[in-house]
Amino acid sequence: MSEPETRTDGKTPALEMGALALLVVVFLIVSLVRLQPFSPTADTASAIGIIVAAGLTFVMYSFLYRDNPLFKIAENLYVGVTLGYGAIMTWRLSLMPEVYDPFFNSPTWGAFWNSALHRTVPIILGVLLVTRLSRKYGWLSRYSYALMIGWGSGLAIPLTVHSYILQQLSSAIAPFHETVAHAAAVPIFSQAWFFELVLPALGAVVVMIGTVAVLFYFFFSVEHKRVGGAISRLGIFFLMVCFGASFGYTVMGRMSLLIGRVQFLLYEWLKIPK
Amino acid sequence: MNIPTHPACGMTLARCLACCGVLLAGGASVSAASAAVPDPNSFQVIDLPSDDGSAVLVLWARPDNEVQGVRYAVEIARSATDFESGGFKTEVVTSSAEALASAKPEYFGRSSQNDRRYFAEISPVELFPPPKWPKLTPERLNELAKAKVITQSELTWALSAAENTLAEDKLSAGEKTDRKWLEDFQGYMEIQDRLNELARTRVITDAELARARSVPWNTRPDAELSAAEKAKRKWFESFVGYIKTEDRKARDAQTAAINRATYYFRLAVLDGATKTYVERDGRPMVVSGSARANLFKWGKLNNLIFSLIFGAVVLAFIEVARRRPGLFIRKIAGLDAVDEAIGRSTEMDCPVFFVHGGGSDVGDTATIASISILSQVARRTAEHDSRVHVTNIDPIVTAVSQEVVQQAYTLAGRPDAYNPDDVALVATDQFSYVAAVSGAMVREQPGAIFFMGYFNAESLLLAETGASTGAIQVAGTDQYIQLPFFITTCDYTLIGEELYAASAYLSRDPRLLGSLRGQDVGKAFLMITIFGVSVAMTAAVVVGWDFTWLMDLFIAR
Amino acid sequence: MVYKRLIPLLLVFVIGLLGFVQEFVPHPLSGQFREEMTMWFRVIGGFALFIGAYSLLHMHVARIRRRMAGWGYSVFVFLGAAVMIAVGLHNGGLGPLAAEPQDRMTWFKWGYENIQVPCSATIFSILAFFMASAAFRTFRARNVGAALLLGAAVIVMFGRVPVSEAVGGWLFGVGHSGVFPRAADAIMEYPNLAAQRGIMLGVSLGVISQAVRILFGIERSYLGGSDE
Amino acid sequence: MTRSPADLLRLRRTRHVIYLLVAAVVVLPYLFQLSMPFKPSSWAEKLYHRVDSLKSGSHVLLSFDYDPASSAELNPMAQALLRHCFAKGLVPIVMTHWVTGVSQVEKLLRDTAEEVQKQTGKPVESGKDYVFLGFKPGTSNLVLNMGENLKAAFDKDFYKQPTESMPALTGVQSLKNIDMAVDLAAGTPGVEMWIVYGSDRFHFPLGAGTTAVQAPQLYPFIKSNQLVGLLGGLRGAADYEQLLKKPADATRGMLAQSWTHTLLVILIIGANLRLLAGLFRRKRTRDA
Repeated sequence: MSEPETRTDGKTPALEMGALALLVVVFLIVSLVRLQPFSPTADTASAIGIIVAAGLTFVMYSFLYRDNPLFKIAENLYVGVTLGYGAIMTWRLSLMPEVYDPFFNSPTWGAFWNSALHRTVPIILGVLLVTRLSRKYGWLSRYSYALMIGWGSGLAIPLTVHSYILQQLSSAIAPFHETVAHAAAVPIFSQAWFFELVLPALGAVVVMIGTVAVLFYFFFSVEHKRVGGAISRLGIFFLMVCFGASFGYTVMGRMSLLIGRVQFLLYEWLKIPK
Repeated sequence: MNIPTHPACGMTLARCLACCGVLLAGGASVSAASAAVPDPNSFQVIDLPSDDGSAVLVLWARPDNEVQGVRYAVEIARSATDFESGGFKTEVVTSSAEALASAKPEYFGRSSQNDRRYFAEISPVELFPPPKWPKLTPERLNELAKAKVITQSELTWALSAAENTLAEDKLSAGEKTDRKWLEDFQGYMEIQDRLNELARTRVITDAELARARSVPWNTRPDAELSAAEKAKRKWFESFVGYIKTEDRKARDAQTAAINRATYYFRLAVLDGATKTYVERDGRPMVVSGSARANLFKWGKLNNLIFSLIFGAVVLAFIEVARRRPGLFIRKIAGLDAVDEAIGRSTEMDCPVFFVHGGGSDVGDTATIASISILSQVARRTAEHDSRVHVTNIDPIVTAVSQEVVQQAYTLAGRPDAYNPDDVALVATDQFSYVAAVSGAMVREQPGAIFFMGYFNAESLLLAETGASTGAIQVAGTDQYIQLPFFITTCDYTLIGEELYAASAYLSRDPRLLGSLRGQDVGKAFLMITIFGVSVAMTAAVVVGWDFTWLMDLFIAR
Repeated sequence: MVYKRLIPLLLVFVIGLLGFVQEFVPHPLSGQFREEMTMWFRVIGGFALFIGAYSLLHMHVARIRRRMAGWGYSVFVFLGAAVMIAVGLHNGGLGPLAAEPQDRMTWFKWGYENIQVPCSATIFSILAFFMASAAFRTFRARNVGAALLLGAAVIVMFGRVPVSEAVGGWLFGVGHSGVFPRAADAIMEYPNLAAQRGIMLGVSLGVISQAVRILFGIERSYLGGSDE
Repeated sequence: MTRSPADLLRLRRTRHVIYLLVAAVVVLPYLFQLSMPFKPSSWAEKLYHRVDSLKSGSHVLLSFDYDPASSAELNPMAQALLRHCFAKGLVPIVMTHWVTGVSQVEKLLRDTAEEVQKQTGKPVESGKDYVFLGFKPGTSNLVLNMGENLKAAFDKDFYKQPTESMPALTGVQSLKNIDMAVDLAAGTPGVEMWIVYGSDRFHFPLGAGTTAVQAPQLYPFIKSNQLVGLLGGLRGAADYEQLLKKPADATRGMLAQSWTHTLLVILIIGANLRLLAGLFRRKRTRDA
């Protein structure tokens, strides 16, 4: 699939230009043959949609081989389209329901005054936000940020303490005495003793040592020498394992994205039977 | 064979004797049960702590000689007299571990007393709900049909639906539509019936009243309606929406009022058939209480204390750093590479790229850190007389970056060299950002690339493309899922907190150095806690002490 | 100075304090207050669109005006945006004030589903290739750290897919077919958890201390570096 | 690490070879269908059983916080979850925090409902058997408001039907009344936001499904029981399909997965062998 459909950029020889043109033609022929967009029975709009989508897919992949005019076009078009889509969605989901309707679509005067009372200030602040664009009046936008960022920071403190510090702290502490309490009854040197006490306890120890070592690695006020150096090296090792692990774990997700595209091209563009 | 049982407590005589030692005389049932009745002085009603005023707690002591599986009846009334008139509700509590106060440490704390008293959580509004709008009765429907509000056929549907009390899933498709119709009509009538009241309370004007009245009930689909009718319907729908929200506000107020009111409580022991009240001077004892909206969530006390102390520590160290500049900060690998990277791209006469993360947002910690790193990078580029390209995805970050870069050039004494178009918003969405930045990187062949801030999936896409251009790459993010990709594709990577430290390291700004020192104190505290408390708790378990209070200090509620 | 700096900073402090406090107050009023603020930010947020659109288009206008290299391509940005906004406002004939019709296709939906979606998905999927090349290029056991990195990566990568069970069974006998998955889980559950907890705790301290700096007007970069 | 143009050229060539290998390995399994047995991960099982244990009529809030870019991974999960809910007669309350996700989530929901309708013959209607609240801006604040009053936060559903008297929402006044929630997320706003602002505050069991990338980040939350279960990436989806006994796209994808992973492992090992060989040769020359 990644075998680029187009092979050229501005400066490369006519040969590659030719290849590019050829591939485009091949692509179009295949599409027309497989999807029959203009046959009376077909749903032309969606058929053409699939062709466009497939074409863009190939063009985007072509970047893997080399930058080229088609990619440049697609890239800029794409940037434009996302901007347009974003604009319309902001209108539909934010500006229309929150700003336009409450004033111009209010069923009763009561409703109108209600929105006037509650929404005037934020709308003014919204307008102030836009002054950011002007060098002269840009400072007015500070009132809007001041509000948003102030609120955000104020809220962030207790919530971070709650879910990232206390929660993590208590679940970092729990495993030890819980395993011990849990396995209090099991006879020593039995299989259960090993699997229910020793192993979990070891795991807990590893986690604790790792957590502490990593925290120490992020200690900035002491030079990492001698003992400190050793601990922070241990911290780095834990970090490395962690990074390796999440890299490995991630591969799966990324591959499935590629699989998603392949499925699209095979099932919807080439219409091969499932 | 049948075992003789005690008439009152329904136990075998033997056990009855054993437990309450009553006389064999069957008539003495009162005294028999009274032995198992909670102590009147313990029967009390308190407001449920740390809540928004929606419930009260009824508490009573567990009798020492409690009968197995006995049940307690909590009777709630709106006034003491309602007990006589029978206008009271009853909540039954079966004696069990869940009913004991010890089951809810967040309400009662951890006291040894707690497994000796029961509690019941009572939410008044659930017992005395606000009145519902009356359902349309067949009589009413007939009237409406006479008044030509609805047609005869509609009447027949409505009646069939009104009489049909089957559950939703037992209905045929036809019956379903009838019921739906009735529900809609009900809604319509509620509004119609309430219009006067709404006008009276000035929620709507008389004009609007008239307008609303003029909208007839009709079930024809939009397609069949004239433009005027369509408009009317559309208006009426949004009108109904408005009225409903108003109603919701009203209902919330009502609920609050119901909860706020004072209620009267009696407690009885249900013992087989007999019901023995907790009595005071011969009559069933009545206590009263009411729910209050509280002002503090006591469960969050540890959170508050940590926030305040840590905040204070940070501020204190910032002050210290102000007084004594030049606090020590350990070397951060990669930051010394910044100059090298910029220098090299100057030699090769290539631009320097500074790429903000796709998740950047001016309120985000990583983004703010990256902005202050940018100011340092821009400063150095200006000094090296080279160009810096800053790519953004967030308009506000763009604006801030522009100011920062301009300032840096001015400080470097080359304000003329600053070109606002070098700091640009290249796209407004994650992957179009990737496309745009990758394209730019390949075309402009930068000598050095900095990826700083809040990155999502774009991290590897950008860094790998950057790597293919042969540029020196320095990255930094606090998004640890993305760190592996920077680690593998960049020459230097700032890991998590190092990103925050970096701005302090480069700028040597005492405020940043100070708060960094504060954070170190915080980390020290965390390390000691994790280690110390784990050991203490484990020891406690082994020795058999009760250290739950220690654990409670760290429970997030 | 007062209007440009002092008042905004005071505003930050006051609103921040309110945000902080309401988190600890169960009283219904604090809930209502939060709802009100949410609505405010929804309203304000909508206006950010204009800044975004302006700064993006501004750059491309400049490119075209200055005839910078590849300026011709910038035209397509305007094309894409213009068409998308046009069909969005047209909204299948219902106009900008109506809700999007659910029952039928509009050209706006068409553009989204056939241009934006495939582009995003494709670019995202390029990661698959990049991970392969990045892994091949940099997973070399040059030192202990690197060895750990690549060891963990290989085990987890392999342990996550069914084939590893087949291989495990073949290597260690049918009874032990779960070896690789279990090894992968172990790595994820212990060292990985430890390191993440470490990073998480460190970062959250950083977040809090920054929030504090912002509230007390010590951190101001978000107001824009220069003052006037 | 300065690189000479020659190095860069060689790197580019190697890259192209690797890209081709990856592409080949992904495409081939689709041309030759094979199958491969595997057993579901414990966390997928936890989530499945949690959902499975709900009584019919319970309300399950499904927040599908992802956009088409990650639909390859998350759509199969969403589909499996919805199928499960409909099969058990649970009432899914579906929403999304991602603007860009709205239309595809709507499509997915409609298609799944129709499909179930076809199979069971019972009608599956919006507002009765499921609710689609659609999108509203506000992320965390929106969740907080839903916790206060869900019907105030969403006074209308996606199809502009008032939620106030919606049969599907009877008994649901706020997040406190829902029986369970599952968040499928591709990033932020996503699971962590739901934990911090949702389940932690309003106390409902929260399950999660994420792209494989996000998953490791959530391990601490599972350990601290802030999550009842987790589906990680396509494998997670495949696990759920297995548990449901309804193999679909995810299961099919696992094959390609297996091969690509194996390829990567081989590549890495190969690279390291080359490294070793290099060291060995250098040592030789030094000895000589």
